[in-house]
Amino acid sequence: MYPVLLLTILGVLLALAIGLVVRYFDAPEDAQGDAVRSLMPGANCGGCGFAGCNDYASALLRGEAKPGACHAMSAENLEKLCRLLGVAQEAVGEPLVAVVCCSGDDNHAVHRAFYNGVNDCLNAVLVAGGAKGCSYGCLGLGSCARVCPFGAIEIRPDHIAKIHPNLCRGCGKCVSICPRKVIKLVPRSVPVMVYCSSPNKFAMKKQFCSAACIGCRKCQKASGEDKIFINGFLASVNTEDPPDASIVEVCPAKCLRTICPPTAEAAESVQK
Amino acid sequence: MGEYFTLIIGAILVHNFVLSRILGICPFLGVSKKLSTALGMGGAVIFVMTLSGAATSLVNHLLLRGHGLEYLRTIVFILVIAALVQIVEVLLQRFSKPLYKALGIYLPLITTNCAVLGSAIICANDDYGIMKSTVFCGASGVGFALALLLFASVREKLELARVPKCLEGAAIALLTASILAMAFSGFAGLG
Amino acid sequence: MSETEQTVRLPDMTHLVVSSSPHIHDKDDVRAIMLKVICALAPACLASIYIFGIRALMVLLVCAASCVAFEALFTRMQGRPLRVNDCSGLLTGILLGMNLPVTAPLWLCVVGSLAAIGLGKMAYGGLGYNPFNPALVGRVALLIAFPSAMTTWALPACNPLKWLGADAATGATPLALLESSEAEAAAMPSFSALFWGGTGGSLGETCAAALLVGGIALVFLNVIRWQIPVCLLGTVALCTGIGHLVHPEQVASPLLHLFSGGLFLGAFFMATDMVTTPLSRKGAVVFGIGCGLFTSAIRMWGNYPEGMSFSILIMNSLTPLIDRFTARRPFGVRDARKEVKA
Amino acid sequence: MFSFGKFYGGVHPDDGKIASGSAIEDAPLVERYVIPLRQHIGAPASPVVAKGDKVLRGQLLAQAGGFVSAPVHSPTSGKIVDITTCLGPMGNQLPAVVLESDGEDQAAEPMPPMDWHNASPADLKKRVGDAGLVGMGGASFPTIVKLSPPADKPIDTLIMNGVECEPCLTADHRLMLEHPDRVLTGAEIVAKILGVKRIVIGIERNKPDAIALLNKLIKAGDYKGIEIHDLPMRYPQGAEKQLIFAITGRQVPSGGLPMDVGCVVQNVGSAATIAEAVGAGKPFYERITTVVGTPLVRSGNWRTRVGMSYKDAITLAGGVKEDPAKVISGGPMMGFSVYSLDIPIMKNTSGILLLSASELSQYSSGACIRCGRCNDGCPMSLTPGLMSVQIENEHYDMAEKWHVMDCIECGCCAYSCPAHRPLVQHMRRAKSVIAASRRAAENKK
Repeated sequence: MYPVLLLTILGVLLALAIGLVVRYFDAPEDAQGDAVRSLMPGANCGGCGFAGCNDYASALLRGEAKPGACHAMSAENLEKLCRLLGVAQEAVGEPLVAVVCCSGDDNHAVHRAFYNGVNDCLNAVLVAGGAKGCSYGCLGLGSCARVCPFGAIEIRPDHIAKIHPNLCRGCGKCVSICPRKVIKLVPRSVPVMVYCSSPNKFAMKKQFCSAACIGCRKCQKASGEDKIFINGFLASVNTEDPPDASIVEVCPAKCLRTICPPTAEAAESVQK
Repeated sequence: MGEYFTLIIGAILVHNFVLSRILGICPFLGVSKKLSTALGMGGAVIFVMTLSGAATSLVNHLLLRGHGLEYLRTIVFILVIAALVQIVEVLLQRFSKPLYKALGIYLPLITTNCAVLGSAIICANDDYGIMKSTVFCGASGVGFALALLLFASVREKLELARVPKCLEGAAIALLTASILAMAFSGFAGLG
Repeated sequence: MSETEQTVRLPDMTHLVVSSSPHIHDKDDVRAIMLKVICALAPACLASIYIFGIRALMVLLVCAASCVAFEALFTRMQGRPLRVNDCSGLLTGILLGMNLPVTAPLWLCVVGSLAAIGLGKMAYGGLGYNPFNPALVGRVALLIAFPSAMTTWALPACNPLKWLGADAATGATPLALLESSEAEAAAMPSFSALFWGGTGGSLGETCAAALLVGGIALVFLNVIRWQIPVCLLGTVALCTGIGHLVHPEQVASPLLHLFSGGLFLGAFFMATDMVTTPLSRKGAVVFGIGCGLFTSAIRMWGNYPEGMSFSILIMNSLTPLIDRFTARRPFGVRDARKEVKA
Repeated sequence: MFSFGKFYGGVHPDDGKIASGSAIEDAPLVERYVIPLRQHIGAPASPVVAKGDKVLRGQLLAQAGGFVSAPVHSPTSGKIVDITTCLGPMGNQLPAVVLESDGEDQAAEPMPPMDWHNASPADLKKRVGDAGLVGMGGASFPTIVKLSPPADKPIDTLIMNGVECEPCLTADHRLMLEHPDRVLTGAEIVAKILGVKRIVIGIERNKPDAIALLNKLIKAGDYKGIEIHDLPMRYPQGAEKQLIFAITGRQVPSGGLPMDVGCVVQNVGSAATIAEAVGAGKPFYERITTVVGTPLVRSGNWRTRVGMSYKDAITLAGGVKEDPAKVISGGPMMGFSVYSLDIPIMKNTSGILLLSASELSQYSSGACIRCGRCNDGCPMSLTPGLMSVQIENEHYDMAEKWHVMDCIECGCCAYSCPAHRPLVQHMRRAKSVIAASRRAAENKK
């Protein structure tokens, strides 16, 4: 009997002590903040313009940011977030995808010199501006792949970055790190892109890369003035009013290509 | 004086709780990624251990021993320590938000930290007085903090190492801890 | 004009290398540094082979070969480029061999190499990333796992003291003799025996003279920093000296401590391993003093007769902290300490 | 610690000054000059000529595009065939004027010669600006900016940099030997502009002939108050901050400029050009360039016009005996390796260096073995090895705390690194990333 009594009394006493401390010293809880934070994707990609998910969540709570700035958040979580914050769900911009606008892999592009140094694009551009012939081409040393929070970028063995559209969430981290500025963010609805970023003259381009856009205007003639722009020797797709995917066949340089490989869904719709 | 000196050296170096007695490994591995959190955790452990050492030996001497209830020791000690940690947690949350955040889930872990309970039981087993128990537990806490500090500084360096994929994370941490434990075994006989 | 132009040969620009400055380089590389250390160890190796006979060579060879083999194996397993030719694995093997008794079974050498290279080095990603001295990891692992094999000392087969015309030597190491309760002054080897290597012990423990020659050579070759050995030896001498003055019957004279038990091997070749010791010279001083303190403490009060390897490992673990608190003040910066700590 | 000629760190590379015995030769005219409009730090110069214009030697091609900028003059007479861009030594595209020489080398009306003893400092300064002077040591900072210290930063010492610690280069050495009068006069003009009494010329001891010659001239009594300091041979003795410390014992504060400690440093080449600009009214369109390297048939020093391509310069040197493995604009420690010979010689091109395959050193991605040699070599007392590991792991904040921004990219660390790590490249990357993030932070404000 005595041991039971002792344990009970001890338990009650300690519980009382805890209760008292909590009563007098407890810190206010932050339920909404925790809930908002739990909805964040946690990739800390910085695509929202804030320093990581936590920072964005704090900005949301302070009312300084709007839901929808985060591209990596799933639609379901976004809806929850809007409900939580008590704001009407705004029309969120169309999902984006990043595209490496360069076709200059080792089979097509010329290297001007052997680069000896740190294997990273950011380092390579510091040495004579990078050893790849075309100064607008992808260096293929993988700064973007290392920075991608979603593992969507593959560095091909022939030294060019390839973004897998189904993994990319359009956070834009690769866009800001790329020293050659060859990665562009485009709406997912755009079916084709010009895989070349060099505004150089025809002769100079051909000297360095056999897959460069030569500004032949065939695509523009085939699709119309407003769907494809030609700027000097470089064609670019009008992302607001893009041409459809069949246009790729007219490009003689094969640098106008589709972004997404035909997905299962698209294949199904074709079958129907 | 000499007795206490031996006790303290013994608890810190020779029978270091983490590296020699292998107690309290969870927080040791969990909170040792950064030096700053390791320092905070070390401080918290020293505090909790000293406090619980005093409290449990008090309970041991006043409540249990006189009444032939030594067999209740483990459960009573757990009760006392759990309550103590709860109180510390609440106080920390109130008075030191950054430390509370840094410790995160590890503070409740101290509750079930075998190092805390272990030190209390060692004191009871070896029949230490209240003063001696408090000193012993405090020194054990210091030993824990020291191991944590050393380990954290090594792990900060490991962050930059190219550890093979299969050993990343806890594996390499345990390997490092084992080497550290081997090094500490050299102190055998010192205290 | 056109004639001269034809004779002028312009460089072929298609095979140029571009790299960051500087474009010239000091001749020393990692391999050269490791080879220098190995060469500095050579006198001690030769001395131990002379003292202990051909089996010492066997131990050294097995350790060296298995360390190199394990390094190659683990590098392969990790799918990284093979860098065995930087000779760091070879050096680890020789150092490990120097830390073993001549009677060590050969399988023990292989196990020690596995611990040294596998646990101490390759688990962290290889040379440059290991926080602990690999050879010492191997030695301490063996010491704990196989204490009897590691502390069975053979009598020197060939005693250099013979041709020095001195007394014969003893089997057990002088420090082990000290630890044993019946340590008598009569059983203790003479100072010259310690210095020239007439005592029992592991391969690198006996001939202090050869180690000293190698160590000093390393200092002059600018391979190691003099701060570490000097501070280490100084601290040990000081601590054991004070101990000897206070308790002459318990603590042996500092000279005996200095020239026995691999203190020289540790001070010149193990505690100076670049990878695992502090970067700055100030840090090296702290490191040396710390090693000295721990070594003296273990020797004077601990169970183990020898504290060198333990203390170096402990100081290895302190190295990141020492680096942090001995950061240098950059040129033109008023108080760097505060900023770096912050 | 404060004795003369000592600075922390430094290395002793082979000096390789094989061209130090070759006298300066005038480079013959070539057919085509490509004159970059940004040969300096700051805003590009804006062209005042148009395609098709005929220009004369020394005629203004482009005027300064701001305060931190410098005008550009025509190197010879001829016709402007294009205004376009050209490749610079750092691999960047620079705006440029292409000039086709008519072979007559007709001089334009020079600026009126001035007697510097009587001219006012303001006029002298204006002349220095008009002549398009930029620092000839490498950084190519417009000289006029250096000569306009703010009023709250009094200058008491003018240091002339004749150290030329960069291995292989001999342009300044030859200049001091062949035109010591211009160097000394230029120094006095600069001192007059700045109102400075103390002039010190720092020369490394591997040029005893130049030291003796200048000392003789000073002793002869024409140039009063100029001191010569012979400095021990150690790279980077000629780096601005190290030179100031070696001569005056003052430490330029972190992130500061020499004027913060009352010093102005000028290259001896700049001094000679200033002397000509003032005394003869000749604008800055030619300089002395060392073309050197074992693959060359004949290394030497040439007085080259700005805009001459590297190809022409190598032709001057008789072409190559073997194919080089590296072509470097500048010296081996701080120069930029280039991949094209179409790059023009600019106002700051002190040398063109060719390295053969056997002299080539390769960088590797091996781990830092923490030997501490980079620490010992760093003249700024940084810890390049630790920083490079942090930078590899993109911990730029740590690198910043360790003062990576104070790195002068002298190359001592990478030179002495036994693991052949590309330390300077790591530092440059960290500096560019940190500078970009600082700019971004400022823009946010």
